[in-house]
Amino acid sequence: MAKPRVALDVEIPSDVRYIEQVVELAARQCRELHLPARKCSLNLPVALTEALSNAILRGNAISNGKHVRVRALVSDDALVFDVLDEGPDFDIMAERIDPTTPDNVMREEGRGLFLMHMLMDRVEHIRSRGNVIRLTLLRE
Amino acid sequence: MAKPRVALDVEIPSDVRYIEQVVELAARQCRELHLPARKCSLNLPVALTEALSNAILRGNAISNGKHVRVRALVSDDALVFDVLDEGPDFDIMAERIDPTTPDNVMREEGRGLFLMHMLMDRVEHIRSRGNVIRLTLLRE
Amino acid sequence: MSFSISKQGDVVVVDVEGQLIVGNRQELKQKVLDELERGEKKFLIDFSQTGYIDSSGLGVLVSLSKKIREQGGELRLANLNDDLQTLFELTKLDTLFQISDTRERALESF
Amino acid sequence: MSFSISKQGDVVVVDVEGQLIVGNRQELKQKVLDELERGEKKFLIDFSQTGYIDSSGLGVLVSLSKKIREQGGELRLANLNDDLQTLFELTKLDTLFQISDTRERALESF
Ligand SMILES: Nc1ncnc2c1ncn2[C@@H]1O[C@H](COP(=O)(O)OP(=O)(O)O)[C@@H](O)[C@H]1O
Ligand SMILES: Nc1ncnc2c1ncn2[C@@H]1O[C@H](COP(=O)(O)OP(=O)(O)O)[C@@H](O)[C@H]1O
Repeated sequence: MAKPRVALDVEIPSDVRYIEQVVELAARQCRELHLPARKCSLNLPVALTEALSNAILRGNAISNGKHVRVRALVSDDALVFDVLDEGPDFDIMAERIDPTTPDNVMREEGRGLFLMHMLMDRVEHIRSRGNVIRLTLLRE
Repeated sequence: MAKPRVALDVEIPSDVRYIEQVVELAARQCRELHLPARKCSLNLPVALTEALSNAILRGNAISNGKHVRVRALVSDDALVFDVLDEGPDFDIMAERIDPTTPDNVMREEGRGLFLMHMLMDRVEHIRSRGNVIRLTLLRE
Repeated sequence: MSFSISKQGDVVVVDVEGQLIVGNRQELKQKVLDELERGEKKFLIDFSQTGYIDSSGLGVLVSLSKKIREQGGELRLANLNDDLQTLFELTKLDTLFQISDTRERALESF
Repeated sequence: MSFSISKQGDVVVVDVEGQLIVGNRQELKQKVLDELERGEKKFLIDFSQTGYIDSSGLGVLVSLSKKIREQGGELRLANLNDDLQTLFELTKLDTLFQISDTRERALESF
Protein backbone atom coordinates (compact mmCIF):
# COMPACT_ATOMS: atom_id res chain seq x y z
CA MET A 1 0.00 0.00 0.00
CA ALA A 2 1.22 3.48 -0.85
CA LYS A 3 2.10 5.84 1.98
CA PRO A 4 -0.84 8.14 2.74
CA ARG A 5 -0.21 11.57 1.25
CA VAL A 6 -1.28 14.97 2.50
CA ALA A 7 -3.81 16.32 0.05
CA LEU A 8 -4.91 19.49 1.77
CA ASP A 9 -3.60 21.39 4.76
CA VAL A 10 -5.41 24.49 5.96
CA GLU A 11 -4.89 26.64 9.03
CA ILE A 12 -7.48 29.29 9.87
CA PRO A 13 -8.16 31.75 12.69
CA SER A 14 -10.70 30.79 15.35
CA ASP A 15 -13.66 32.30 13.55
CA VAL A 16 -16.61 30.27 12.33
CA ARG A 17 -17.02 32.37 9.21
CA TYR A 18 -14.00 30.63 7.64
CA ILE A 19 -15.61 27.21 7.93
CA GLU A 20 -17.70 27.18 4.76
CA GLN A 21 -14.76 27.77 2.39
CA VAL A 22 -12.59 25.20 4.10
CA VAL A 23 -15.39 22.66 3.84
CA GLU A 24 -15.81 23.50 0.16
CA LEU A 25 -12.10 22.76 -0.41
CA ALA A 26 -12.50 19.42 1.35
CA ALA A 27 -15.67 18.56 -0.60
CA ARG A 28 -13.85 19.31 -3.84
CA GLN A 29 -11.05 16.95 -2.75
CA CYS A 30 -13.69 14.32 -2.02
CA ARG A 31 -15.25 14.70 -5.48
CA GLU A 32 -11.92 14.60 -7.26
CA LEU A 33 -11.04 11.35 -5.54
CA HIS A 34 -14.36 10.00 -6.85
CA LEU A 35 -15.85 9.07 -3.51
CA PRO A 36 -19.62 8.45 -3.64
CA ALA A 37 -21.49 11.68 -4.44
CA ARG A 38 -23.58 11.52 -1.26
CA LYS A 39 -20.46 11.33 0.93
CA CYS A 40 -19.08 14.47 -0.71
CA SER A 41 -22.34 16.46 -0.65
CA LEU A 42 -23.67 15.50 2.77
CA ASN A 43 -21.55 13.28 5.02
CA LEU A 44 -18.24 15.09 4.74
CA PRO A 45 -19.54 18.70 4.67
CA VAL A 46 -21.75 18.25 7.72
CA ALA A 47 -19.27 16.19 9.79
CA LEU A 48 -16.36 18.48 8.99
CA THR A 49 -18.43 21.57 9.79
CA GLU A 50 -19.22 20.02 13.18
CA ALA A 51 -15.59 19.20 13.92
CA LEU A 52 -14.47 22.68 12.86
CA SER A 53 -17.10 24.52 14.82
CA ASN A 54 -16.35 22.47 17.94
CA ALA A 55 -12.63 23.16 17.48
CA ILE A 56 -13.28 26.90 17.15
CA LEU A 57 -16.08 27.37 19.70
CA ARG A 58 -15.31 24.65 22.27
CA GLY A 59 -11.62 23.80 21.85
CA ASN A 60 -10.15 27.22 21.16
CA ALA A 61 -13.08 29.05 22.76
CA ILE A 62 -12.87 31.63 19.92
CA SER A 63 -9.54 32.88 21.37
CA ASN A 64 -7.79 35.45 19.29
CA GLY A 65 -4.44 34.09 18.19
CA LYS A 66 -5.42 30.43 18.43
CA HIS A 67 -5.73 28.53 15.18
CA VAL A 68 -7.55 25.52 13.85
CA ARG A 69 -5.91 23.25 11.33
CA VAL A 70 -7.42 20.73 8.95
CA ARG A 71 -5.29 18.18 7.18
CA ALA A 72 -6.56 15.71 4.60
CA LEU A 73 -4.73 12.43 4.13
CA VAL A 74 -5.46 10.23 1.15
CA SER A 75 -4.73 6.53 1.17
CA ASP A 76 -5.77 3.67 -1.07
CA ASP A 77 -8.94 2.95 0.82
CA ALA A 78 -9.85 6.12 2.68
CA LEU A 79 -9.91 9.88 2.91
CA VAL A 80 -8.98 11.03 6.42
CA PHE A 81 -9.47 14.51 7.84
CA ASP A 82 -7.66 15.60 10.99
CA VAL A 83 -9.08 18.67 12.72
CA LEU A 84 -6.61 20.13 15.24
CA ASP A 85 -7.39 22.69 17.90
CA GLU A 86 -5.32 24.23 20.73
CA GLY A 87 -7.81 23.54 23.51
CA PRO A 88 -7.86 21.46 26.69
CA ASP A 89 -8.64 17.75 26.71
CA PHE A 90 -12.22 16.50 26.66
CA ASP A 91 -13.92 13.13 26.79
CA ILE A 92 -15.52 12.50 23.44
CA MET A 93 -17.43 9.44 24.70
CA ALA A 94 -18.87 11.17 27.73
CA GLU A 95 -19.86 14.30 25.85
CA ARG A 96 -21.84 12.49 23.21
CA ILE A 97 -25.56 12.35 23.89
CA ASP A 98 -28.37 10.70 21.97
CA PRO A 99 -30.30 13.67 20.59
CA THR A 100 -33.10 11.48 19.28
CA THR A 101 -34.70 10.53 22.61
CA PRO A 102 -38.07 12.20 23.28
CA ASP A 103 -36.43 14.34 25.98
CA ASN A 104 -33.53 15.45 23.80
CA VAL A 105 -35.19 15.96 20.43
CA MET A 106 -36.41 19.42 21.49
CA ARG A 107 -32.92 20.53 22.57
CA GLU A 108 -31.18 23.19 20.57
CA GLU A 109 -27.67 21.82 21.08
CA GLY A 110 -25.81 18.57 21.37
CA ARG A 111 -26.20 17.09 17.88
CA GLY A 112 -22.62 17.70 16.70
CA LEU A 113 -20.75 14.62 17.95
CA PHE A 114 -23.80 12.48 17.17
CA LEU A 115 -23.91 13.63 13.55
CA MET A 116 -20.16 13.16 13.13
CA HIS A 117 -20.49 9.56 14.26
CA MET A 118 -23.54 8.89 12.10
CA LEU A 119 -22.06 10.44 8.96
CA MET A 120 -18.45 9.25 9.12
CA ASP A 121 -17.15 5.72 8.81
CA ARG A 122 -14.90 6.35 11.83
CA VAL A 123 -14.44 9.18 14.36
CA GLU A 124 -11.43 9.23 16.67
CA HIS A 125 -10.22 11.62 19.35
CA ILE A 126 -6.46 11.83 19.75
CA ARG A 127 -4.91 13.94 22.47
CA SER A 128 -1.83 15.76 21.26
CA ARG A 129 -0.77 19.36 21.96
CA GLY A 130 -4.47 20.09 21.57
CA ASN A 131 -7.30 17.87 20.42
CA VAL A 132 -7.20 16.04 17.13
CA ILE A 133 -10.51 14.81 15.75
CA ARG A 134 -9.83 12.25 13.05
CA LEU A 135 -12.70 11.73 10.61
CA THR A 136 -12.42 8.76 8.26
CA LEU A 137 -14.43 8.32 5.08
CA LEU A 138 -13.92 5.00 3.30
CA ARG A 139 -13.70 5.15 -0.47
CA GLU A 140 -15.88 2.05 -0.98
CA MET B 1 6.14 46.52 16.51
CA ALA B 2 4.52 43.17 17.18
CA LYS B 3 5.97 40.09 15.54
CA PRO B 4 4.05 39.28 12.33
CA ARG B 5 1.67 36.40 12.92
CA VAL B 6 0.50 33.70 10.58
CA ALA B 7 -3.16 34.29 9.92
CA LEU B 8 -3.89 31.68 7.30
CA ASP B 9 -1.91 28.75 5.96
CA VAL B 10 -3.32 26.66 3.15
CA GLU B 11 -1.78 23.86 1.12
CA ILE B 12 -3.63 22.58 -1.94
CA PRO B 13 -3.00 20.13 -4.79
CA SER B 14 -1.79 21.51 -8.13
CA ASP B 15 -5.26 21.98 -9.54
CA VAL B 16 -6.65 25.38 -10.51
CA ARG B 17 -10.15 24.51 -9.34
CA TYR B 18 -9.04 24.97 -5.72
CA ILE B 19 -8.02 28.57 -6.32
CA GLU B 20 -11.36 30.29 -5.88
CA GLN B 21 -12.00 28.99 -2.34
CA VAL B 22 -8.49 29.79 -1.19
CA VAL B 23 -8.85 33.31 -2.53
CA GLU B 24 -12.17 33.65 -0.75
CA LEU B 25 -10.48 32.70 2.55
CA ALA B 26 -7.82 35.34 1.93
CA ALA B 27 -10.39 37.98 0.99
CA ARG B 28 -12.27 37.26 4.20
CA GLN B 29 -9.04 37.74 6.14
CA CYS B 30 -8.55 41.04 4.32
CA ARG B 31 -12.04 42.25 5.23
CA GLU B 32 -11.72 41.20 8.86
CA LEU B 33 -8.52 43.18 9.19
CA HIS B 34 -10.45 46.17 7.84
CA LEU B 35 -8.24 46.88 4.84
CA PRO B 36 -9.87 49.18 2.26
CA ALA B 37 -12.84 47.46 0.61
CA ARG B 38 -11.41 47.81 -2.89
CA LYS B 39 -8.20 46.03 -1.90
CA CYS B 40 -10.22 43.10 -0.57
CA SER B 41 -12.66 42.87 -3.48
CA LEU B 42 -10.30 43.52 -6.41
CA ASN B 43 -6.58 43.89 -5.72
CA LEU B 44 -6.05 40.89 -3.49
CA PRO B 45 -8.39 38.41 -5.25
CA VAL B 46 -6.97 39.11 -8.70
CA ALA B 47 -3.29 39.25 -7.67
CA LEU B 48 -3.54 36.13 -5.53
CA THR B 49 -5.37 34.24 -8.28
CA GLU B 50 -2.51 35.15 -10.64
CA ALA B 51 0.16 34.00 -8.20
CA LEU B 52 -1.70 30.76 -7.50
CA SER B 53 -2.37 29.93 -11.11
CA ASN B 54 1.27 30.61 -12.04
CA ALA B 55 2.39 28.41 -9.14
CA ILE B 56 0.10 25.59 -10.27
CA LEU B 57 0.43 25.88 -14.06
CA ARG B 58 3.98 27.25 -14.46
CA GLY B 59 5.83 26.38 -11.27
CA ASN B 60 4.44 22.93 -10.52
CA ALA B 61 3.35 22.35 -14.12
CA ILE B 62 0.16 20.70 -12.79
CA SER B 63 2.25 17.76 -11.50
CA ASN B 64 0.37 15.24 -9.50
CA GLY B 65 1.79 15.10 -6.00
CA LYS B 66 3.20 18.65 -6.04
CA HIS B 67 1.52 21.18 -3.81
CA VAL B 68 1.05 24.90 -3.61
CA ARG B 69 1.01 26.68 -0.30
CA VAL B 70 -0.32 30.10 0.65
CA ARG B 71 0.57 31.71 3.93
CA ALA B 72 -0.82 35.01 5.15
CA LEU B 73 1.24 37.08 7.58
CA VAL B 74 -0.33 39.99 9.40
CA SER B 75 1.77 42.81 10.78
CA ASP B 76 0.94 46.27 12.07
CA ASP B 77 1.12 47.90 8.69
CA ALA B 78 0.60 45.17 6.12
CA LEU B 79 -0.99 41.93 5.06
CA VAL B 80 1.54 39.70 3.30
CA PHE B 81 0.75 36.60 1.24
CA ASP B 82 3.46 34.11 0.37
CA VAL B 83 2.65 31.73 -2.48
CA LEU B 84 5.03 28.76 -2.55
CA ASP B 85 5.44 26.29 -5.38
CA GLU B 86 7.81 23.36 -5.96
CA GLY B 87 9.00 24.44 -9.40
CA PRO B 88 12.31 25.51 -10.97
CA ASP B 89 13.70 29.02 -10.70
CA PHE B 90 12.51 31.76 -13.05
CA ASP B 91 13.37 35.39 -13.63
CA ILE B 92 10.37 37.46 -12.58
CA MET B 93 11.82 40.65 -14.10
CA ALA B 94 12.58 39.12 -17.47
CA GLU B 95 9.24 37.34 -17.75
CA ARG B 96 7.16 40.42 -17.15
CA ILE B 97 5.96 42.09 -20.32
CA ASP B 98 3.94 45.25 -20.83
CA PRO B 99 0.61 43.90 -22.08
CA THR B 100 -0.70 47.39 -22.86
CA THR B 101 1.43 48.14 -25.92
CA PRO B 102 -0.48 48.10 -29.23
CA ASP B 103 1.33 44.87 -30.17
CA ASN B 104 0.60 43.11 -26.91
CA VAL B 105 -2.94 44.23 -26.14
CA MET B 106 -4.33 41.58 -28.51
CA ARG B 107 -2.37 38.76 -26.85
CA GLU B 108 -4.26 36.16 -24.91
CA GLU B 109 -1.54 35.60 -22.29
CA GLY B 110 1.08 37.47 -20.33
CA ARG B 111 -1.02 39.75 -18.10
CA GLY B 112 -0.47 37.88 -14.84
CA LEU B 113 2.78 39.34 -13.51
CA PHE B 114 1.74 42.75 -14.81
CA LEU B 115 -1.55 42.67 -12.89
CA MET B 116 0.18 41.45 -9.73
CA HIS B 117 2.52 44.43 -9.86
CA MET B 118 -0.24 46.92 -10.62
CA LEU B 119 -2.58 45.65 -7.92
CA MET B 120 -0.18 44.95 -5.05
CA ASP B 121 1.86 47.45 -3.08
CA ARG B 122 4.88 45.16 -3.43
CA VAL B 123 5.68 41.93 -5.32
CA GLU B 124 8.82 39.96 -4.53
CA HIS B 125 10.28 36.74 -5.87
CA ILE B 126 12.30 34.73 -3.37
CA ARG B 127 14.10 31.57 -4.41
CA SER B 128 13.83 28.88 -1.75
CA ARG B 129 13.20 25.15 -2.23
CA GLY B 130 10.78 26.31 -4.92
CA ASN B 131 9.60 29.79 -5.79
CA VAL B 132 8.05 32.09 -3.24
CA ILE B 133 5.99 34.97 -4.56
CA ARG B 134 5.49 37.49 -1.77
CA LEU B 135 2.54 39.83 -2.28
CA THR B 136 2.31 42.78 0.10
CA LEU B 137 -0.81 44.83 0.69
CA LEU B 138 -0.37 47.86 2.95
CA ARG B 139 -3.15 48.53 5.44
CA GLU B 140 -3.15 52.29 4.83
CA MET C 1 -25.36 32.13 1.30
CA SER C 2 -28.36 34.30 2.00
CA PHE C 3 -31.94 34.32 3.22
CA SER C 4 -34.72 35.96 1.28
CA ILE C 5 -38.06 36.66 2.83
CA SER C 6 -41.31 37.09 0.94
CA LYS C 7 -45.00 37.04 1.78
CA GLN C 8 -47.52 34.66 0.18
CA GLY C 9 -50.99 35.52 1.45
CA ASP C 10 -50.56 35.53 5.22
CA VAL C 11 -47.55 33.22 5.20
CA VAL C 12 -43.99 34.48 5.63
CA VAL C 13 -41.81 32.42 3.27
CA VAL C 14 -38.08 32.21 3.89
CA ASP C 15 -35.78 30.83 1.19
CA VAL C 16 -32.47 29.53 2.47
CA GLU C 17 -29.90 29.89 -0.29
CA GLY C 18 -26.65 28.00 0.29
CA GLN C 19 -25.76 26.51 3.65
CA LEU C 20 -27.51 26.91 7.00
CA ILE C 21 -24.59 26.58 9.37
CA VAL C 22 -22.88 27.97 12.42
CA GLY C 23 -21.53 30.94 10.46
CA ASN C 24 -24.92 32.32 9.38
CA ARG C 25 -27.68 30.72 11.47
CA GLN C 26 -28.01 33.84 13.67
CA GLU C 27 -29.00 35.82 10.62
CA LEU C 28 -31.87 33.43 9.84
CA LYS C 29 -32.96 33.41 13.47
CA GLN C 30 -33.00 37.19 13.67
CA LYS C 31 -34.92 37.62 10.42
CA VAL C 32 -37.66 35.23 11.50
CA LEU C 33 -37.86 36.67 15.03
CA ASP C 34 -38.23 40.17 13.56
CA GLU C 35 -41.24 39.00 11.56
CA LEU C 36 -42.67 37.24 14.60
CA GLU C 37 -42.32 40.45 16.58
CA ARG C 38 -44.20 42.29 13.83
CA GLY C 39 -47.13 39.96 14.53
CA GLU C 40 -46.66 37.38 11.79
CA LYS C 41 -47.90 33.91 12.75
CA LYS C 42 -47.43 31.58 9.78
CA PHE C 43 -43.93 30.68 8.63
CA LEU C 44 -42.66 28.49 5.84
CA ILE C 45 -38.98 27.78 5.37
CA ASP C 46 -38.21 26.57 1.84
CA PHE C 47 -35.02 24.54 1.40
CA SER C 48 -35.11 24.04 -2.36
CA GLN C 49 -31.96 26.12 -2.76
CA THR C 50 -30.18 24.84 0.34
CA GLY C 51 -26.94 22.86 0.32
CA TYR C 52 -26.44 21.35 3.75
CA ILE C 53 -27.43 22.12 7.34
CA ASP C 54 -25.24 21.52 10.38
CA SER C 55 -26.25 20.81 13.97
CA SER C 56 -26.36 24.48 14.87
CA GLY C 57 -28.62 25.13 11.89
CA LEU C 58 -30.91 22.34 13.04
CA GLY C 59 -30.76 23.87 16.53
CA VAL C 60 -31.98 27.20 15.19
CA LEU C 61 -34.92 25.50 13.49
CA VAL C 62 -35.87 23.83 16.78
CA SER C 63 -35.52 27.11 18.61
CA LEU C 64 -37.64 28.98 16.08
CA SER C 65 -40.35 26.37 16.09
CA LYS C 66 -40.62 26.70 19.88
CA LYS C 67 -40.69 30.50 19.80
CA ILE C 68 -43.26 30.59 17.02
CA ARG C 69 -45.49 28.11 18.83
CA GLU C 70 -45.24 30.18 22.02
CA GLN C 71 -46.78 33.08 20.10
CA GLY C 72 -49.57 30.84 18.80
CA GLY C 73 -47.98 30.58 15.37
CA GLU C 74 -46.87 27.74 13.13
CA LEU C 75 -43.64 26.80 11.34
CA ARG C 76 -43.64 24.48 8.33
CA LEU C 77 -40.76 23.26 6.19
CA ALA C 78 -40.71 22.43 2.48
CA ASN C 79 -38.52 21.01 -0.26
CA LEU C 80 -35.97 18.96 1.63
CA ASN C 81 -33.73 17.21 -0.89
CA ASP C 82 -32.54 13.65 -0.22
CA ASP C 83 -29.48 14.81 1.72
CA LEU C 84 -31.51 17.06 3.99
CA GLN C 85 -34.25 14.47 4.41
CA THR C 86 -31.54 12.07 5.65
CA LEU C 87 -30.34 14.64 8.18
CA PHE C 88 -33.85 15.13 9.57
CA GLU C 89 -34.37 11.38 9.78
CA LEU C 90 -31.03 10.71 11.50
CA THR C 91 -31.82 13.29 14.17
CA LYS C 92 -35.54 12.34 14.32
CA LEU C 93 -36.36 15.96 13.67
CA ASP C 94 -38.69 14.72 10.92
CA THR C 95 -41.05 13.83 13.79
CA LEU C 96 -40.92 17.36 15.19
CA PHE C 97 -41.59 19.37 12.04
CA GLN C 98 -44.35 19.34 9.51
CA ILE C 99 -42.53 18.86 6.24
CA SER C 100 -44.04 19.18 2.76
CA ASP C 101 -42.70 18.01 -0.58
CA THR C 102 -43.51 21.24 -2.36
CA ARG C 103 -44.01 24.87 -1.50
CA GLU C 104 -47.57 24.78 -2.83
CA ARG C 105 -48.53 21.86 -0.62
CA ALA C 106 -46.92 23.55 2.38
CA LEU C 107 -48.84 26.77 1.72
CA GLU C 108 -52.14 24.89 1.39
CA SER C 109 -51.50 23.03 4.64
CA PHE C 110 -51.75 26.10 6.89
CA MET D 1 -19.98 30.41 -10.52
CA SER D 2 -21.89 29.77 -13.71
CA PHE D 3 -22.68 31.11 -17.16
CA SER D 4 -26.22 31.44 -18.39
CA ILE D 5 -27.02 32.00 -22.02
CA SER D 6 -30.19 33.58 -23.36
CA LYS D 7 -31.32 35.10 -26.62
CA GLN D 8 -32.61 38.66 -26.94
CA GLY D 9 -33.73 39.22 -30.51
CA ASP D 10 -30.74 38.15 -32.57
CA VAL D 11 -28.22 38.74 -29.79
CA VAL D 12 -26.78 35.93 -27.69
CA VAL D 13 -26.52 37.25 -24.12
CA VAL D 14 -24.17 35.56 -21.67
CA ASP D 15 -24.42 36.33 -17.96
CA VAL D 16 -21.27 35.64 -15.98
CA GLU D 17 -22.27 34.78 -12.42
CA GLY D 18 -19.38 34.77 -9.94
CA GLN D 19 -15.77 34.84 -11.03
CA LEU D 20 -14.32 34.52 -14.52
CA ILE D 21 -10.99 32.89 -13.76
CA VAL D 22 -8.54 30.19 -14.70
CA GLY D 23 -10.73 27.50 -13.15
CA ASN D 24 -13.80 28.14 -15.33
CA ARG D 25 -12.83 30.28 -18.33
CA GLN D 26 -12.79 27.24 -20.66
CA GLU D 27 -16.47 26.73 -19.94
CA LEU D 28 -17.32 30.27 -21.05
CA LYS D 29 -15.13 29.91 -24.12
CA GLN D 30 -16.76 26.65 -25.16
CA LYS D 31 -20.30 27.94 -24.64
CA VAL D 32 -19.70 30.97 -26.81
CA LEU D 33 -17.85 29.01 -29.49
CA ASP D 34 -20.74 26.54 -29.66
CA GLU D 35 -23.14 29.39 -30.37
CA LEU D 36 -20.75 30.82 -32.96
CA GLU D 37 -20.61 27.45 -34.67
CA ARG D 38 -24.41 27.39 -34.77
CA GLY D 39 -24.21 30.55 -36.84
CA GLU D 40 -24.84 33.21 -34.21
CA LYS D 41 -23.11 36.52 -34.95
CA LYS D 42 -24.00 39.00 -32.19
CA PHE D 43 -22.75 38.42 -28.66
CA LEU D 44 -23.18 40.39 -25.47
CA ILE D 45 -21.44 39.42 -22.24
CA ASP D 46 -23.12 40.94 -19.21
CA PHE D 47 -20.97 41.32 -16.08
CA SER D 48 -23.60 42.68 -13.70
CA GLN D 49 -23.32 39.54 -11.57
CA THR D 50 -19.57 39.08 -11.86
CA GLY D 51 -17.10 39.30 -9.00
CA TYR D 52 -13.63 39.54 -10.43
CA ILE D 53 -11.78 38.50 -13.58
CA ASP D 54 -8.20 37.29 -13.73
CA SER D 55 -5.68 37.52 -16.54
CA SER D 56 -6.77 34.22 -18.02
CA GLY D 57 -10.39 35.39 -17.99
CA LEU D 58 -9.32 38.56 -19.78
CA GLY D 59 -7.37 36.35 -22.21
CA VAL D 60 -10.50 34.39 -23.05
CA LEU D 61 -12.39 37.60 -23.78
CA VAL D 62 -9.62 38.68 -26.17
CA SER D 63 -9.61 35.27 -27.81
CA LEU D 64 -13.39 35.24 -28.22
CA SER D 65 -13.48 38.72 -29.68
CA LYS D 66 -10.94 37.65 -32.32
CA LYS D 67 -12.79 34.46 -33.19
CA ILE D 68 -16.15 36.21 -33.40
CA ARG D 69 -14.72 38.92 -35.63
CA GLU D 70 -13.19 36.27 -37.92
CA GLN D 71 -16.72 34.97 -38.50
CA GLY D 72 -17.97 38.46 -39.27
CA GLY D 73 -19.65 38.78 -35.87
CA GLU D 74 -19.45 41.24 -33.00
CA LEU D 75 -18.78 40.99 -29.25
CA ARG D 76 -19.94 43.68 -26.83
CA LEU D 77 -19.59 43.91 -23.07
CA ALA D 78 -21.94 45.49 -20.52
CA ASN D 79 -22.25 46.32 -16.85
CA LEU D 80 -18.67 46.48 -15.65
CA ASN D 81 -18.66 47.54 -12.03
CA ASP D 82 -15.94 49.88 -10.73
CA ASP D 83 -13.55 47.02 -9.92
CA LEU D 84 -13.90 45.49 -13.37
CA GLN D 85 -13.70 48.88 -15.08
CA THR D 86 -10.36 49.39 -13.30
CA LEU D 87 -9.08 46.04 -14.57
CA PHE D 88 -9.97 46.90 -18.16
CA GLU D 89 -8.32 50.31 -17.83
CA LEU D 90 -5.12 48.94 -16.26
CA THR D 91 -4.73 46.47 -19.11
CA LYS D 92 -5.95 48.95 -21.77
CA LEU D 93 -8.53 46.38 -22.80
CA ASP D 94 -11.11 49.16 -22.54
CA THR D 95 -9.70 50.34 -25.88
CA LEU D 96 -10.23 46.93 -27.48
CA PHE D 97 -13.83 46.25 -26.46
CA GLN D 98 -17.02 48.13 -26.95
CA ILE D 99 -18.35 48.49 -23.42
CA SER D 100 -21.82 49.74 -22.45
CA ASP D 101 -23.13 50.91 -19.10
CA THR D 102 -26.34 48.92 -19.32
CA ARG D 103 -27.62 45.84 -21.05
CA GLU D 104 -30.27 47.86 -22.85
CA ARG D 105 -27.75 50.28 -24.29
CA ALA D 106 -25.54 47.40 -25.36
CA LEU D 107 -28.44 45.68 -27.12
CA GLU D 108 -29.40 48.88 -28.93
CA SER D 109 -25.81 49.41 -30.05
CA PHE D 110 -25.68 46.39 -32.36
N1 LIG E 1 -12.88 20.26 20.19
C1 LIG E 1 -13.48 20.23 21.42
N2 LIG E 1 -12.84 20.74 22.49
C2 LIG E 1 -13.44 20.72 23.71
N3 LIG E 1 -14.68 20.26 23.94
C3 LIG E 1 -15.37 19.74 22.92
C4 LIG E 1 -14.82 19.71 21.59
N4 LIG E 1 -15.73 19.14 20.78
C5 LIG E 1 -16.80 18.85 21.56
N5 LIG E 1 -16.59 19.21 22.84
C6 LIG E 1 -17.52 19.04 23.99
O1 LIG E 1 -18.53 18.13 23.61
C7 LIG E 1 -19.81 18.74 23.79
C8 LIG E 1 -20.81 18.16 22.80
O2 LIG E 1 -20.47 18.55 21.48
P1 LIG E 1 -21.54 18.48 20.32
O3 LIG E 1 -22.15 17.13 20.31
O4 LIG E 1 -20.87 18.93 19.08
O5 LIG E 1 -22.69 19.49 20.75
P2 LIG E 1 -22.66 21.06 21.00
O6 LIG E 1 -21.36 21.58 20.45
O7 LIG E 1 -23.86 21.53 20.27
O8 LIG E 1 -22.76 21.24 22.49
C9 LIG E 1 -19.57 20.22 23.64
O9 LIG E 1 -20.57 20.99 24.25
C10 LIG E 1 -18.21 20.36 24.33
O10 LIG E 1 -18.38 20.40 25.73
N1 LIG F 1 5.67 30.39 -10.33
C1 LIG F 1 6.28 30.40 -11.55
N2 LIG F 1 7.15 29.42 -11.86
C2 LIG F 1 7.76 29.40 -13.06
N3 LIG F 1 7.55 30.33 -14.02
C3 LIG F 1 6.70 31.32 -13.78
C4 LIG F 1 6.02 31.41 -12.53
N4 LIG F 1 5.23 32.52 -12.57
C5 LIG F 1 5.43 33.07 -13.79
N5 LIG F 1 6.30 32.36 -14.52
C6 LIG F 1 6.76 32.66 -15.89
O1 LIG F 1 6.43 33.99 -16.21
C7 LIG F 1 5.64 34.02 -17.40
C8 LIG F 1 4.72 35.20 -17.40
O2 LIG F 1 3.72 35.01 -16.39
P1 LIG F 1 2.37 35.84 -16.45
O3 LIG F 1 2.69 37.28 -16.59
O4 LIG F 1 1.56 35.44 -15.28
O5 LIG F 1 1.68 35.41 -17.79
P2 LIG F 1 1.13 33.99 -18.29
O6 LIG F 1 1.09 33.10 -17.09
O7 LIG F 1 -0.21 34.33 -18.82
O8 LIG F 1 2.11 33.55 -19.33
C9 LIG F 1 4.98 32.67 -17.48
O9 LIG F 1 4.60 32.33 -18.78
C10 LIG F 1 6.08 31.77 -16.94
O10 LIG F 1 7.02 31.49 -17.93
